[in-house]
Amino acid sequence: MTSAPLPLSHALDHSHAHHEIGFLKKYIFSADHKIIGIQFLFLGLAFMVVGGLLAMLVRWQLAWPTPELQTLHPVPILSTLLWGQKAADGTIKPGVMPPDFFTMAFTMHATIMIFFVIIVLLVGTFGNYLIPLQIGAGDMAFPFLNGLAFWSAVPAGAIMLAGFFLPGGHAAAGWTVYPPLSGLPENAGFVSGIPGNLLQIPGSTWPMAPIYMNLFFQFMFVAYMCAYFVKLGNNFLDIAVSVLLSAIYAIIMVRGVQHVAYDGQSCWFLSLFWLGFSSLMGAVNYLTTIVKLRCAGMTMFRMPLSTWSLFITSILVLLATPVLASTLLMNLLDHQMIIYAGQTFRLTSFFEPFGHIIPPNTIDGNSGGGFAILHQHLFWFYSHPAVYIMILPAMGMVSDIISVFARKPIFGYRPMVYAIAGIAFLGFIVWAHHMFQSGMNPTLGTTFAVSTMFIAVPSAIKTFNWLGTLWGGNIRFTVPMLNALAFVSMFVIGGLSGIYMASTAVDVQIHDTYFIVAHIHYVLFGGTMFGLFGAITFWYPKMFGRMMNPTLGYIHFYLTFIAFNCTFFAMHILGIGGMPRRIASYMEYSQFQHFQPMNEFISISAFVLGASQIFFVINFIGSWIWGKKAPQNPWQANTLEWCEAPSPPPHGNFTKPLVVHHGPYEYSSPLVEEDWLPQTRYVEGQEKFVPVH
Amino acid sequence: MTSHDTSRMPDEPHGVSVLTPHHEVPYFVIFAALVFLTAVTVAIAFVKFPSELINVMLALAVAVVKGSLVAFFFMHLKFEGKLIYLIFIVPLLLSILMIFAIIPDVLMTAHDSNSASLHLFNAPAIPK
Amino acid sequence: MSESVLDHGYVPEEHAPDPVIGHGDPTPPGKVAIWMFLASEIMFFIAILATYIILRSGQPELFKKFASVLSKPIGAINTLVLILSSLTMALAVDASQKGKRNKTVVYLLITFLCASAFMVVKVGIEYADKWNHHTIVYRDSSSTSGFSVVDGHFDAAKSDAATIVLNGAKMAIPTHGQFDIHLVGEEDIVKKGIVTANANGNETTRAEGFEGEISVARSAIAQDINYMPWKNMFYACYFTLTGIHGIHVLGGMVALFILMVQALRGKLLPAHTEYIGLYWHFVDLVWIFLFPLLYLI
Amino acid sequence: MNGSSLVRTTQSKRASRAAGVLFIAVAAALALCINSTAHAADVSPGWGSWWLPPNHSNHGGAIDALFVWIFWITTIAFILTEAVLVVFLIRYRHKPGRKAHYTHGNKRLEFIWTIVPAIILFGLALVSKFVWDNYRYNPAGEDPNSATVLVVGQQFKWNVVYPGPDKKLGRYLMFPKPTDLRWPNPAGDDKPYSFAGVQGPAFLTYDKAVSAINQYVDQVNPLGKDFTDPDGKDDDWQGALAREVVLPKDRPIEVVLSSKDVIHDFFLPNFRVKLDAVPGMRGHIFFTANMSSKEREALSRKSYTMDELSEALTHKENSELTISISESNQANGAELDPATKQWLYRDKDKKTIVRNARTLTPVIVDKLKAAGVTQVTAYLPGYWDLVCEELCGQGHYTMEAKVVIIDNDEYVKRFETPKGATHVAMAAAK
Ligand code: HEA
Ligand code: HEA
Ligand code: CUA
Ligand SMILES: [Cu+2]
Repeated sequence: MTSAPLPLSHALDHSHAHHEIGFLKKYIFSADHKIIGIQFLFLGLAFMVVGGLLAMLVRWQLAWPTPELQTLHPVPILSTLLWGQKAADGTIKPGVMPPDFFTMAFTMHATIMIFFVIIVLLVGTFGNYLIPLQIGAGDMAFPFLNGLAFWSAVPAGAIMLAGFFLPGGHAAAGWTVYPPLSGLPENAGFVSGIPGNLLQIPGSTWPMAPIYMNLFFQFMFVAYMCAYFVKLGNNFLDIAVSVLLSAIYAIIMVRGVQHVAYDGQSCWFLSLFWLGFSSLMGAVNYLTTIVKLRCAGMTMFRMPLSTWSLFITSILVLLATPVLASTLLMNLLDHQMIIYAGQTFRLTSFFEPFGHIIPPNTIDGNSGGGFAILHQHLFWFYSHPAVYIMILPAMGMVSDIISVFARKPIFGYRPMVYAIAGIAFLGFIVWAHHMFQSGMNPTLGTTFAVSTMFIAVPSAIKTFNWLGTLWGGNIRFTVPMLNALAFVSMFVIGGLSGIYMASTAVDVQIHDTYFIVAHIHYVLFGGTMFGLFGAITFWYPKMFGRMMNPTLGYIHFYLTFIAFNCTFFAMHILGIGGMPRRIASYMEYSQFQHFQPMNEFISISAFVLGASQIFFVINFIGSWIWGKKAPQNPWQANTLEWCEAPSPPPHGNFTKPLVVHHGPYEYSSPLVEEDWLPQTRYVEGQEKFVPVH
Repeated sequence: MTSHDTSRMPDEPHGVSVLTPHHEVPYFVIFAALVFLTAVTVAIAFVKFPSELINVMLALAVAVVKGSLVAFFFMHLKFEGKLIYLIFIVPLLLSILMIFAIIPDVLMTAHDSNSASLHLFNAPAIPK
Repeated sequence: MSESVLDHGYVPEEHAPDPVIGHGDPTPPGKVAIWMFLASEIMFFIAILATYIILRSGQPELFKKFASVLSKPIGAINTLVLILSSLTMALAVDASQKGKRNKTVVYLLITFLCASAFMVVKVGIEYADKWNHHTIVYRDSSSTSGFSVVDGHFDAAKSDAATIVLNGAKMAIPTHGQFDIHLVGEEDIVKKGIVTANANGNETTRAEGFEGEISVARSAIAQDINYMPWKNMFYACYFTLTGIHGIHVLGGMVALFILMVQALRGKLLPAHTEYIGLYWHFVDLVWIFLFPLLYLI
Repeated sequence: MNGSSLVRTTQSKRASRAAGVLFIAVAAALALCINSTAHAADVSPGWGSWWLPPNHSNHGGAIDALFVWIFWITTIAFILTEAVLVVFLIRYRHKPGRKAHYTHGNKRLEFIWTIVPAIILFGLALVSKFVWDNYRYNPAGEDPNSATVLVVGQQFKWNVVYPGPDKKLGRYLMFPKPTDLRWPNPAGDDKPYSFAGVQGPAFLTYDKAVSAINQYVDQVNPLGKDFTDPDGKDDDWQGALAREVVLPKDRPIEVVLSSKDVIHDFFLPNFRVKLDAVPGMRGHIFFTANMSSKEREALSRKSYTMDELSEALTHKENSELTISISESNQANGAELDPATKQWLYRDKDKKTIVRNARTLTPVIVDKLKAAGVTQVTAYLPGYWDLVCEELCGQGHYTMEAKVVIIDNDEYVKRFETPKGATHVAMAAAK
């Protein structure tokens, strides 16, 4: 594709364009898995602030749910900014949070936390960063595709954020988007847009800010492709063509999106399609890389557990995400209203039955005939495997961290691998445990209860193997280790509360109460988030070439750990008492009013929890600038990324071809004097000790 | 492996590309079989069997045969290793599982939904 | 020593090939990737197909009635077209692997043309036919109940701003029982309103029925609905399934086009052709299942 | 060993104390939890503390028992794992010069900790199945004597229909379509019925028909009743919108559940009953209540001194504390209003302070005190909450209803006696 260079472009090439493009391709449109991993890391952390602040709003409302209470404790900033009432003297009186805002807040809190924080951080960041490094590959199997995965996750985020600006507000049907609620066209009005701007489609409700944001990120999507296909940087013409192409694509795309996503709920659906594509590309890439690009001697059973768990997670992503895509597609179709021959009605009604009524008393004009809980089946067919997508990589990384800092081989490496596989397999056949009370066939309930109970068995194997790893160890309490230990202890609490719900009969009482909310956060925050904090602090030196500040790390850890337990443990009690989740005010029910003080306590703890994250942010950014230079292997770990790659690893990762001689966890081996033995180091007589993998 | 050459086709994996072995397949015979089976399945659709289930089963059976022909010969599945089989069998099993798990639910609720109003000109038998 | 299918056993270091691709498994990465992609495509289609199967098993009569409205011959022709395209695709892969440029181009071209033909038939004939197929309920003084329902095809030439002309059947709306415009099909009207066979097999004509050209004053229309996704559950499924399949065909056409252009420029891409081929056969395979499920049963 | 110095700086003395701090932290966290919420533990009578709300249904006992079983199993598992963790952390903390024990695992241990949880969980699953079946496939379902009610969820209220003396429900949730020639006539016959100026929505253009249907549903037939169904003729549905759910005590109850718009969830925390109300489906749940509202009132009925009363009213859960005034309070200044035959308290100016069965407020209490009343009997009203547990829109949190359990005789009299017959019975009683 080399065109005859024009003199001008030739000149450009040598003056500044070359360097400029070099930077672009190196840090922005990079196809290097490490840069992409770090890009995902920033994306996830940025969204975590958004999701966390939404959680703070949720907690604020729940602490002081009635207008009287909330006037005493008005929400900072928003109470005047959004809900303030102008008094006669011109001052603005703070208002209270409307219930629909609350509904939106927890819906978006969960959506952002799950799809844009946890999945992005676990699978996007660590999947990308660790896999090639840990298997001794130079990069992913398809580096270009890998970058594409990132550049389609970003527009997904942009569309998701756009929903906040739409007149009807963002999606407010819970993160589980159960139809018919999610299909209600209540905020799907055909409001005419702001005229006088080329980009604004007449009839679209989008204000300009999200349009610009979306335009920019859609532009980047094609610009990325151009950077590789049109060979951005070779000459002026190519740059011009690329820019033009990207701009045209961006305008067409944003206009299309504006048409389909006229309200928050449709933005929600559309954004998740995009993200689904991104996950899929990622998963295909990870799997192929692991199957195909392991270095010499790196057998499957010599891979670190992080890589193993990411491998199996990718299988889950590969097979579960498309199901979410199709159910969201049908949901989106149901959600569209259409005008035909002067008659307004719903486009399809996959999930709305005959004689369905749009509240309060409107018939929806479509035929009906759908099946409301079908969506639940399909949604949970994805989302239950998804909750394991959200914990397995953390489990893998925690295994690595624990083994490193206990200076001991992981206890029962193979059972650990089989347990991951077992969880993944069972994860596919338990989905209906979210639907015990949904009106589905009660016999089906029993079937799913049995499979759900059994998923605790591989989880137990993992838990006990972690304990086994600690047994007889030489434990170093570093920041990553503390976070990993918190993972183990908190996951046990979260997992055990799962057993209550797994029992169909007990679930009758606690389904959709705060008990579930407690469970969610013990596994997702107590489990995954601590795992992530551990992983980030563990691999930070490798990623950025700097050590993190341990003091700040300890402060962050202790504060988070205490505040976390104060926040979420009490929720079990509320749940057993019957307090419903997703409820703007429990004060409506006389029998839940006495929960107010406990809720207040929970909220204050939650604010402490939120504020503790500031230490993490300071540490993260500060260490990047001021941190001590990290050596290649600060933790004296065995795996390839520590032993063979400098910190940070160069493009192409390793400087020489690698040969692996044994498993990743040979700590305190009697064969060598030190308590660690890199995977690449061959020791005479190792066959006698190292299990034959 | 360590050097990174950006001039490569971007979607090409790192490392040497392995040439695919080439297979002799009687493509035209397979094609003829597919055409024949299409004719058969259309013909069957016009036949009235005592039970409709027979129609459905036959149509699906023919589709499975046709699908296998395409997969095994056109898609060269016949010549692939275990890995490829593993990759496509898992989703097939999962999909069967999915359908079988949801069907009892529908059967339970079918008599509950107002689908009975299909009997257009009779009073509908809507459950209470 | 090999414990799992994925496990290839120990590679002694001195024999370690460099760079190691797949540890003994000869499948190239691209093929592994494309098959994984297809695996996820299976899950994508199966979820919607499952919806179809499940909704169908809940209301079999409705689905059967409206499936019979689809034209079996056209569906069969489309099936053959896709099968032909699959054949030429396989041949194109073969030719490309053997390095035969001209053959590759020709086969790719035929494949591309077949795909275009498929889309033309699908959209231009079938979808257009459904778009023009209306069911209308309107006030009709000639009807015993004062209202008639007509089901037929829109005649654009004869219709104008004041009247709609349809070629089809009409009947009076019964005053008793449930009537639902979404659930009524041509078959019902013909059976109930036009002609029915008595026990002896003789045909008896009903007075209120009419078959032929019907013109309806637009002002008299109570509801007008065409055979699009909003007609009923069957058509919602039909359009969603065939629509998604159609999008896959279009995507395949783009890829075929690029391959063709590259081959024309003398750049044969045997591996890429094979992967696109796999995708293309998969699209064909999906249709092989959609055809009986939507048209035949 | 290039990195060892770094390891040392990141986990020095301070770090070796970490384990201790960690567990002090847990203890502190839990202690804080307990402290702050201690007073929430002492809630209204019969509520227990930090535990399941009291159960008043026959099948609920088994659920509670299973809950307790799981509670102990998980608590023991929890304590064991966390204790082992703590012990290991302390015991095997880093000591310079020590090398960790080198092992890759132990097959026998691995086997034990796979099989033991598996057995426990299998047992749980089995018990769970029996308890579940006893609830969902309750034999009460076949009991011809069971009291059936139809509960229809709607944003944001619960509608209750009683089947009347024939104990058979009519057909509901059938709404007019724009092509219907006739409006369903609420009189139940075939006579023409005019609404919005027409005989049926088909006479209107589509959009007008839709809005006419909306009005019709709103004003005439909110539950989409099929007026022609003979079973439904005697249904008590007119007052169905957002009313109390009244159910009999000690008699099998069948709740038929459905919804008009979105998914709701019918949850009776005190009866261990929960099921989604799904549009297009009919859910069936069976249970037997074993406490009536009267009995619940009696449980909470207490005599208060005025100071106790003021104190009690500061608790949120007592916000509905209701006064009971009767003859026995006469000594205390209660009077009988000759006009209404109601017991009440009056102040010095003969103005009424409070009548029997009214909710108490601090203002009333102050007035009573001023009037010289020293002892008052009060109780909490004996209804239970019906909670909507499924997110159903912005007003989800307001979607409550009251559940009242009455004795079966009374229930039969109120809901299962033909209307005429009640009059006859009442006349006879006079
Ligand atoms: C990372 C995420 C994650 C993980 C890992 C889990 C793990 C488990 N979950 Fe959880 N779950 C969620 C995230 C997760 N869940 C979310 C987000 C929801 C709510 C969705 C919504 O509605 O919004 C939910 C909801 C949910 C429900 C539905 C509740 C309801 O709505 O009514 C159920 C019911 O069965 C359930 C069960 C389980 C079980 C049995 C496990 C098991 O895997 C746990 C196994 C682990 C252990 C048991 C601990 C370790 C073992 C031992 C120490 C051995 C000894 C133990 C015994 C002998 C018992 N979960
Ligand atoms: C990974 C998933 C995840 C995470 C991490 C969290 C984190 C938190 N969640 Fe979330 N939550 C869910 C997933 C998650 N949640 C899900 C799936 C639901 C169900 C939703 C549904 O029903 O649909 C839910 C629902 C949910 C509810 C129930 C709402 C309801 O049903 O009524 C509540 C209420 O307390 C809550 C609270 C919190 C809090 C206080 C945090 C805190 O841990 C957050 C702390 C983090 C931060 C605050 C971010 C960091 C901030 C900064 C660095 C900036 C500085 C901040 C301040 C100055 C305050 N969550
Ligand atoms: Cu109804 Cu929540
Ligand atoms: Cu689950």
